[in-house]
Order: sequence, then structure tokens, then C-alpha cells
Amino acid sequence: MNDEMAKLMVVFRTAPYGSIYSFEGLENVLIMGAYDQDVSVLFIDDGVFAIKKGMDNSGTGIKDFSPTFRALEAYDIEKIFIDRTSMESRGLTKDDLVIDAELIESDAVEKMMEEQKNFFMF
Amino acid sequence: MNDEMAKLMVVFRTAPYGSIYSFEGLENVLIMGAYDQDVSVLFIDDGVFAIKKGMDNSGTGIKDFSPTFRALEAYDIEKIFIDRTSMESRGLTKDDLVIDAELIESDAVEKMMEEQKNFFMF
Amino acid sequence: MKLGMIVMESPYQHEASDSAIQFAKAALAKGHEILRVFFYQDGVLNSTKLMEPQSDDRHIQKQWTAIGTENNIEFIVCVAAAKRRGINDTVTAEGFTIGGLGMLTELAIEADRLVEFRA
Amino acid sequence: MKLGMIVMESPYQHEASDSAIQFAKAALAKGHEILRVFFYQDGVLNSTKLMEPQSDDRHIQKQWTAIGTENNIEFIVCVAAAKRRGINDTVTAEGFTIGGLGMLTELAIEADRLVEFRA
Amino acid sequence: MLHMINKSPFESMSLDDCLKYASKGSAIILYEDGIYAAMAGTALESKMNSIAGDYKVYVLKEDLMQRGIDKLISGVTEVDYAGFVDLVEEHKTCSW
Amino acid sequence: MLHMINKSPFESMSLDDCLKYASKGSAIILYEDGIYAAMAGTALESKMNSIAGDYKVYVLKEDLMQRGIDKLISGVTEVDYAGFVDLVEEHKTCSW
Repeated sequence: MNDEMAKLMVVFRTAPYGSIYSFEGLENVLIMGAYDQDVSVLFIDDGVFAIKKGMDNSGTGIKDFSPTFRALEAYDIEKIFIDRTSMESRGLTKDDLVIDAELIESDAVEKMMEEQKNFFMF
Repeated sequence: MNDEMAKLMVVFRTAPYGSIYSFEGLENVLIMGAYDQDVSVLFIDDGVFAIKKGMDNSGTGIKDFSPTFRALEAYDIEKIFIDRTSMESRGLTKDDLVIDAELIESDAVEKMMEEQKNFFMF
Repeated sequence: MKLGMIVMESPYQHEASDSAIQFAKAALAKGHEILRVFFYQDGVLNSTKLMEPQSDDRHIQKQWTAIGTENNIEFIVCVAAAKRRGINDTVTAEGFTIGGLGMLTELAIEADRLVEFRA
Repeated sequence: MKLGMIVMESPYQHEASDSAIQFAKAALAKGHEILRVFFYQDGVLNSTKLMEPQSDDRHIQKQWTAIGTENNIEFIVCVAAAKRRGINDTVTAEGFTIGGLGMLTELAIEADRLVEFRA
Repeated sequence: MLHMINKSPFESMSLDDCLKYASKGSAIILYEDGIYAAMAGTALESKMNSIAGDYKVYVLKEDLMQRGIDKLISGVTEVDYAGFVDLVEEHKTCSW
Repeated sequence: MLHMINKSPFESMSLDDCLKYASKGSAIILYEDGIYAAMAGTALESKMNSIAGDYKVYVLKEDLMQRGIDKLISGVTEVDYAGFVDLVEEHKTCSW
């Protein structure tokens, strides 16, 4: 990492499938991975549902994009955070998730946003 | 009114302008008025904001459709109801509204829906 | 039963169109009649033949057209909603017809059940 | 400041496009620079020249085109989002250019502020 | 009446709105993002248990599968799209 | 941070969500259907009074006018689009 890199973040806050926001958030992270910047990813609120294990789209035919989250490491995107309270209040534990994410407390979220050059809400 | 008429209702439940639902609900009422059916109109939840007096679109240019509600009578649509609790919890009284509507209690809403041949939610 | 269906949101952005398609298939499989599907508000965007989703994704317009032509179902695209959104008969796909809002009132008069797929 | 703007929802269905237009005008009136407006998700539907709203309503595509051409602002329509929704260069209006999602990352790198207009 | 709820209960008031009007014993189907209301172990579980006692609550199997949700609160009934169609045949529907 | 809220507080949890993360003293702008949170006399008034004490709450004048809302709770500041732009210049923005 060097000073030329911009700190950028994608925040996932909506549930997957009901709307396209979550899918497009992931598309963005993947593109950002190609730009050699200091990229991080944060899951809050219903955004945590995007990385739930065990999705099966055989009944709907809607593209299941959860496996693609596992590709983030290959794109050198390793700063992945999840709001502990959002996860726990939705009945989830880290074992329920397709990727490993670092738990943070809610009062750290705004500060993390402030530290970015820019961030996206999806 | 005769037995050939279908009982039809348009329910307004979303706030105006933020989305187009409320506007399209009104378009529907006006069209239904041309079909000589037994049409009623019901405002619940944020739908009550659609008939607030005093709208001024000079700052946004978005079409103000509230005056059109006053035309409902001309279309022989006189069964206009408003959920009292929805109105009061939003700080409104009948004096704040562009049209006269009959106040009903929340426990009458589902029954009123059931009595229709069909109804629309907007 | 005689069903009327209304689709109020754009394809891909919301799940409404997907749910409506699955519901229509299940209703037809049970022998119910779908009198008409009325595409309203952003739902009119389901009708465009210019839609080109990624190759690994579903093609929502083609799914509709397949259901409509196989089962001879009327798909009406609301004219006022369509014009506002850049949909006209140069872009609507096979099986979709542009029509007036009165056809929604008629559907409410004729259908045993009306089901709205919305945001 | 150097502003980046993102429009995520379709015109007319949501107020997002209207708010974005008013915000852009106010920012330009104060002398700020809008580096780029990125039309994303259903926001790509702002770009269609086939849009024909009722005569007493605003014409959202023309409002954008006026702002863009008078102020020489780059309007990028996300290519993948556009294809999925039936928007291609046969229907995009003057002032709109179809481009890749990378142009959104570049905007985030270059802009002092990024403002999202969304549902 | 069949009340149709398609929004996340963590984000939208649509289920609460519906309950202000629905009489006890009415049917509710949770689908799309609405299915999260039926998930076991969430902060809404006790509230949802009470709702499942007062209303006939159905939850759409295909949307549960899509989202990888398999542990449900007790008292709710899974239905597939065919069952959804049956519910619509039985009831007038109201989409919130 | 400038938190941007555009959904009705009677229908959406977005303002509550934002407050779980926003530190006291942060700025919030209510616009589009979000402006109803600033309306005087609603069932949310006492909750909003408390929020207006803890945060810098702004409300967009053009969207208030559009909706015919003129009586606001105390402690909120009306801004027009020019003022909205100034707030964006001062703060990073977060659209909920």
C-alpha cells in the first residue's frame, strides 16, 4: 500500500434478491479490485444476508451471486468487516457466512466511513 | 347503483412524490370513474399525505396532482374514506385535507377490502 | 379461477417480475386461467426486446414471451406509463401489446382474483 | 469542490432523478465542478430519448441533456446495467455515453465528494 | 384476506402496517425479502411467535431457498408457488 | 458525516438504521419522503425532538413545499438545495 492509493469502501446494507443493490455492490467491489486501490468491504443491516451460506436458486432462477464473494481474496480484497450487532440481531453467526469477515462494533462504522476517500452504499 | 356494478376500490398507502404509486392510484380512480361501477377510495398509512393541502411544486417542478383529487366528485366518486389513526398519527386533521373524506377506524379496513369485487393497493 | 396480474416494478431492479413469472407458471400448471397481465408503472420495462442480460442470467422479457405465447395470455403494457419511460411499439417484444389504463379497470371487473407484484 | 454523482433509480417511478437534477443545478450555480454523473442500475433509464411524458409533466431526459450540454458534464450510462434494461446507443439521448463500471471507481478516486441518489 | 408481505421486517414497516388492519385469523404470506420475518433466532423472534399464534402465517419456500434460510420459527407454514396459488384462490389478496 | 435520509419514517427504518451508527453531533438531512420526520404534531414528535437535540438535523425546503408541510418540530434547520450543496461540501455523505 502506498500514499497514491485511495481508500475506497463498499458498504452492503440491503438484502439480496429483493432488489439489485446487493448484486451491484459486489460488481463494484470486483471492479475496484482491478484498480490497485486500498479497498474495503463492510456489511451492515440487511447487507449481512448477502453472505449467508446455503443459497439455492433452483426455485426462482435468479442468479445466485453469493459464491462470487469467495473470489474477493483472489482480487486482493482482504479488508472485510461485518457489524456484529447487525449479524447477531439477524440470528447469524460467523459460521453461517460464505466468507470470513472481521467483526466490528456499530460505533466504529461511521469512523470507518469517514476515513475513506469515498465510499458507496448498496 | 345496480347489481351489475362491481364494487371496486383504490387504496392509497404510500406517500406522494417519493414514488409514483400515489399518482398512479389517482390515475386509476379517474379511469374507474368512467366505467360506471361502484367505486370507493381509501387512504391509509402514508397515503393520507397525498391529500394534504398547501402543496407548492415551484422548487422541484414535479407535477402536483393534489388538486385533481378535488375532481373526484365530478366523476361521481363520492365514497371516500380515511383511516382515522393513520391521519391522526401523522399530525393531520380533516381541515388539512384537500377533500372531504369519511373517517373510519382501522378495524373496518380489512372488512371494507373484503367487500370489494377487487381492489388496488397504491 | 380467472386471475388478473399486475406488475408494477422494473425487471432486475426488483424481484417483483421474477415472482410474477413464477406465480404465473404455477397458476397455469394448476389449470387456472390468467385473463391478462397488466404491466404498469416501471413494470412496462419488462416488455422491451432490447433487453440483453448477461449470458449467465435469466432473460426476463423472453420468459414472459414464452409464457404468453404458449398459453395465449394477453400482456398489456400501460400506454401512459410506457411513453413516460421510453417504451413504444418499436421496442416491445412479441406477445406484448400497448393499451390503455381502462384495461386494468376491466380486469378488476372481470377477474375472480387480482394479484399485484410491486415494491 | 469536485463532485461525483450517482443516480440509481428510474425516472418518474422514484424522486431520485428529480433530486439529482435539482442538486446538480444548485451545485453548478455555486461554481462547483461536476466531474461525472454515473447512471447506474435503473438509473440508466434516465438516458432514453424515447421518453415521452405527458405534456404537463417534466421531461427528465431533456432536463439532464440541457444541464449536461450547457455545462459540458460527462454523463456515463453503465453498460451492463443498460444492456439488462434494454438501453443501448440506438436509444440514448444527446449527452449520454455508455461506459464501463470502472468509470465509477475512477470517479470515486478523483471526486472530493460522491453523492448517491437512490431508493 | 391474504396479506402479501415482500419487504424485510428489519427495514420496512409493511408487516406492522398490515397487522394494524388484519383481523386475527387472517392469512399472511411472506415472500421475497419478507421471508426474513420467519427466520428463527433473530431479534424479532418473540414478536413473530406472537404473530404466528394470531394469524395464519405462510412463507414461500422458493424465496427461503434462494436466500439460504432453513431454520424457521414455529407456527409458520412453508408453501411453494403452487401453494401460493391455492392461497390466492381461497382469499382476496392485498399486496403491502 | 452527512447522513441523507429520503424515506418516510412511518414506513422505513432507514433513519433508525442511520442512528445506530451516527455519532452525536453528526449531520442528517431529511429530503424526499424523509421530510415527514421533521413534521410537527405527529406520533414521532417526541422521538424526533430527542434526535434533533443530539444531531444537526436539516430538512430540504423544496421537498417540504412540494408536500405542503410547513409546521416543523423545533431544533431542525430548513435548507434549500443551495444549502444542501454547502452541507455536501462540508461533509462526506452517506445515502441510506
